[in-house]
Amino acid sequence: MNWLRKMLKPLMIVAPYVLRNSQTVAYPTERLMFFDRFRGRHVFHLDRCISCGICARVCPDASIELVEIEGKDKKYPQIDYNTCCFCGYCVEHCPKQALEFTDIVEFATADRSELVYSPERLMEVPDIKEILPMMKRRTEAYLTDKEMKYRKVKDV
Amino acid sequence: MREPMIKPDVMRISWGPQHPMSGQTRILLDVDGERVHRIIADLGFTHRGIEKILENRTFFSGIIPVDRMAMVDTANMSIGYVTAIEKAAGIEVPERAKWIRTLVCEMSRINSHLYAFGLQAESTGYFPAVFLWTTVDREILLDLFEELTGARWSFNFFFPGGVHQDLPDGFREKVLKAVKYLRGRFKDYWGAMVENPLFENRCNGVAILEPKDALRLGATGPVLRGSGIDIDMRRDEPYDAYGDVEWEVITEDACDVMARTKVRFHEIGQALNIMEQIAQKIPDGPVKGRVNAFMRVPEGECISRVEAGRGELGFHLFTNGTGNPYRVKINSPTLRNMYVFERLAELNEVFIADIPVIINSIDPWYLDADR
Amino acid sequence: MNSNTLFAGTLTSLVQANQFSLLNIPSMIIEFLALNSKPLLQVLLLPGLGFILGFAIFAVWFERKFLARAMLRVGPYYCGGRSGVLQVFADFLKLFMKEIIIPASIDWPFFVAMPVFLSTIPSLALLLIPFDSNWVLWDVGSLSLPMFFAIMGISPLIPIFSGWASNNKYSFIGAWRVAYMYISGEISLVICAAGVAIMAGSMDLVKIVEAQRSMWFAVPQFIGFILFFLGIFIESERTPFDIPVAEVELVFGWRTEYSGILFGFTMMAEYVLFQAWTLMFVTLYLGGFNGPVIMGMPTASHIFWLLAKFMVLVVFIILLRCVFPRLRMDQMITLGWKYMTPLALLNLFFVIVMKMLGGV
Amino acid sequence: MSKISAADFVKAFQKAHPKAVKSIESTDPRRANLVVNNESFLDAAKSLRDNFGFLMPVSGGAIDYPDDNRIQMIYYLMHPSSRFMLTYRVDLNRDDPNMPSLTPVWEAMSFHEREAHEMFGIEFEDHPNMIPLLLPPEWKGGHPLLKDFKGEGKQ
Repeated sequence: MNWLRKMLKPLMIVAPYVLRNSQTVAYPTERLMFFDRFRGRHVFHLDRCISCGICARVCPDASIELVEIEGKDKKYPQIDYNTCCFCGYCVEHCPKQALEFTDIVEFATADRSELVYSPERLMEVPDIKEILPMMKRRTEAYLTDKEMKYRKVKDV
Repeated sequence: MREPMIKPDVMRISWGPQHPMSGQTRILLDVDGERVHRIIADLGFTHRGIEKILENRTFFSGIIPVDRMAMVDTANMSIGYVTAIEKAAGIEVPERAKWIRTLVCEMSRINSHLYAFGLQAESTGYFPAVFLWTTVDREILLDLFEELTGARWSFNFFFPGGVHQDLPDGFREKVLKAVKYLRGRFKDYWGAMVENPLFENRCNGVAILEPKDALRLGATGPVLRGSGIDIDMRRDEPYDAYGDVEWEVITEDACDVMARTKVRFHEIGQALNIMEQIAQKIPDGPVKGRVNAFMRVPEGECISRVEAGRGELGFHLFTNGTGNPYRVKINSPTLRNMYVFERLAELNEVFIADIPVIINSIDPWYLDADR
Repeated sequence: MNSNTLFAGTLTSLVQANQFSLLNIPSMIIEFLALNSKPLLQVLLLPGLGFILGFAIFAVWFERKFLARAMLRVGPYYCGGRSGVLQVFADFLKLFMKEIIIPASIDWPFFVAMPVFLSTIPSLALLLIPFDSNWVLWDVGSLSLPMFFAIMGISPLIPIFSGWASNNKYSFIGAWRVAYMYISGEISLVICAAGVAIMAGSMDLVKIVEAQRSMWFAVPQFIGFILFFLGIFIESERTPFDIPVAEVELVFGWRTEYSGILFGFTMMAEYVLFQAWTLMFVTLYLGGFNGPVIMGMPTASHIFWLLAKFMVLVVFIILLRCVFPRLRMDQMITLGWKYMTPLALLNLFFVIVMKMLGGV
Repeated sequence: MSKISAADFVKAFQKAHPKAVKSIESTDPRRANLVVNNESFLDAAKSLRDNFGFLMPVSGGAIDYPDDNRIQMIYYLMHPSSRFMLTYRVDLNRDDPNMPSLTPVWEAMSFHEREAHEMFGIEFEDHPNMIPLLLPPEWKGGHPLLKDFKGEGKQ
């Protein structure tokens, strides 16, 4: 009988899971809120940049290159996302906070050359609704004593 | 790899690198029916030459490839390199930074052990449930990582001289909540998996590694502690705040696959204790000193040894006064354990069905073995 | 109706009488349908094509959705609304469209033929299952129980052949695992079924079911009940006995080389085997189609009861998939020869003693 | 196995093998460093295992000094009861690096010696299974961790 109880115990533990909530997010329709420190795509503030080049020097993958842009006589960073590893050194070492992180992670393309972001492209932050037209709401995870749950933060 | 000679009357199976359970390596098995006579590990499928890459990088940018040696156990990988640089350059780390590092390392260890635990369930054919449960529970830790460091996997969070950012507001409460939640979850793991009679059938008495063999073959980490030898770098060479928190080294005497699984299980419990203590009594203060990103380290050499999720990770750093290391020798835990795995078929009777169970009991991470 | 001819009708007699003309065809079809509505329903719907295909589709969907719950996920979600019903159809369609890769240096006629046999042979055995005393598609009278085991005895040969024909080391090991497993598992099942036949006093499945009207055989033959339940897992290669296709060990066992719709057939065969053995289990031990008559429709309620018992078992068996890990081959053989076969003989001995003492 | 501190070990080894030792020191209670002569390398290793209790091999690797024309092979050994680490080194000639294999002494050094063989070109005598570990079998690019390595196919 002890043996039978031992056989049944795992069944008794697993069976109630069938009635639990699923702990997944239906991604294109819902999107999680990322935390403030999340390292997504960069945004570049042209007015703050002093063209010091620290970002290019500190970049471990040599993804940042200073290039000239039209109408300006100084050089500004261009980021190659083919090799960028989102280590955060450029943002941390920037003396004027000209480079910052956004929470955009959906910038996959079919062509590798499109992943080289010029300073002008880095300055624009597209609306999330443009990237994910099917997205309906943004959710956020929170922990109860028994399980992780998701609640709606806002509709998009 | 040139294949070694094969004996007559045995069949050689090439197991991987395209195989559901092989990972990024190839294993050659000489089998006779179900019985495995010889295991040959063929490593190097993910060899990236990290030791050479580090020679050509500054100390700061070298942390990033080191982070990627074991994605699931990032913090414990980078802490080894960072500690080595700090020793070589004589950099002092603020007290609060040490505690934060210990916290992140332990969270990373839980993450790694949970993954190993899930794979152990998967490898015995305990197909879906426990692996997905561990995935869900790892999500909680990954969320904490994201909130603290900004990235979920290869957070490049430590640097010589501290950590990049301080704990955000309310982080300690979240850690305590996660600890409480995970403790509750482990009752289910214990009942559904470790005490499952069929799981016991598959794991008890399989791949026994006697303590003297474990020492002789150079096992490390949970494999060594599963053979009853209490060697743990966190206690033997305390780094960061491990000397200040209370915890104990877990050993099991059964020496088999189940012992290693149980070691991981109890180590998660110890890691939760450490997390709780840190969240309760972390000291105040700065989290980083002023360190130049292009620092130069005086000539010399030093060895740092840390306990990663898979075992002892050693960095032997040679410097020559420039901004790059002269040579970095990485003593990776998986390479050592893979040798143990190669020899297990000679020490025990091993069947084909045991191979995935044994592989996952030593919890290899081939990127860490190949470097 | 003569039990030897399935369809009654005037077609043969018309042809013989030379009265066949094109104008007669519509009336002949109507007549054929009217006279043969029951056998047609049986062939197309209940034990036949519709039930087998429908169950395979339902079981795949249900397994994915139900196990997903146990794994804290949702399962198929987008195809066919939240329930994801259409996902199965989409997957089958995808398998149809995929290229069938036939590796060089294999025995391709065998390789291609085997998956087709694989699902037809168990479905043949399934036709023997009585859904009511007069709703049996293939009525072979008192031979039905041995016939079932005879047909099912062929089915393990197919994996062995296909594993051999694949010319792959993993398939080869998987094929011999099938051989070991069926031999060590099926003998105890035959002995258990013999116990049931002795207790019922007949080998006719209908009579076996009718003999359980007062009490299910699960009660007097509890050992046989448990053994046959284990047998379902062994024979249909489900976890914890999915040793021949053990995914983490032998990529996909004897099915490794199959691709496209041939792989689809092997997947379907798994569910047909599972279906046939579970129905047999219900018939032998859980009173078959017995049950209270609902709304004065005996046939319909009998079919309902059989299917209801079947579905409860299916849910339970699918749930067990995520509870227990897989056994090792040597443990499986130990279980088969050291425990199941002696216990089955013990069960048979009890049955004979009961029968001689006139207990049943 | 009896416990021995790193400083005591240094004295004891110096006493036992005065001729073999090129330099021996212990800067840290958890570390000891020992450089021996090429000739007495194997005997000293056996002595370390049998008499001093270094039962636990950790790793092995090499470092290239092109300026001094030498390659230093380093074995990392651990004393399992007293928990200190010994780096056991030998200097090899860079033009013709060869040395006796320590795999017969510490079995687990097999992988590390194979790695050193392909990365530095060190020839290990009496190694039972000297095949490449990490590099592909058709590798023709030289020895990657030498300082003058330029990349595969480059001279």
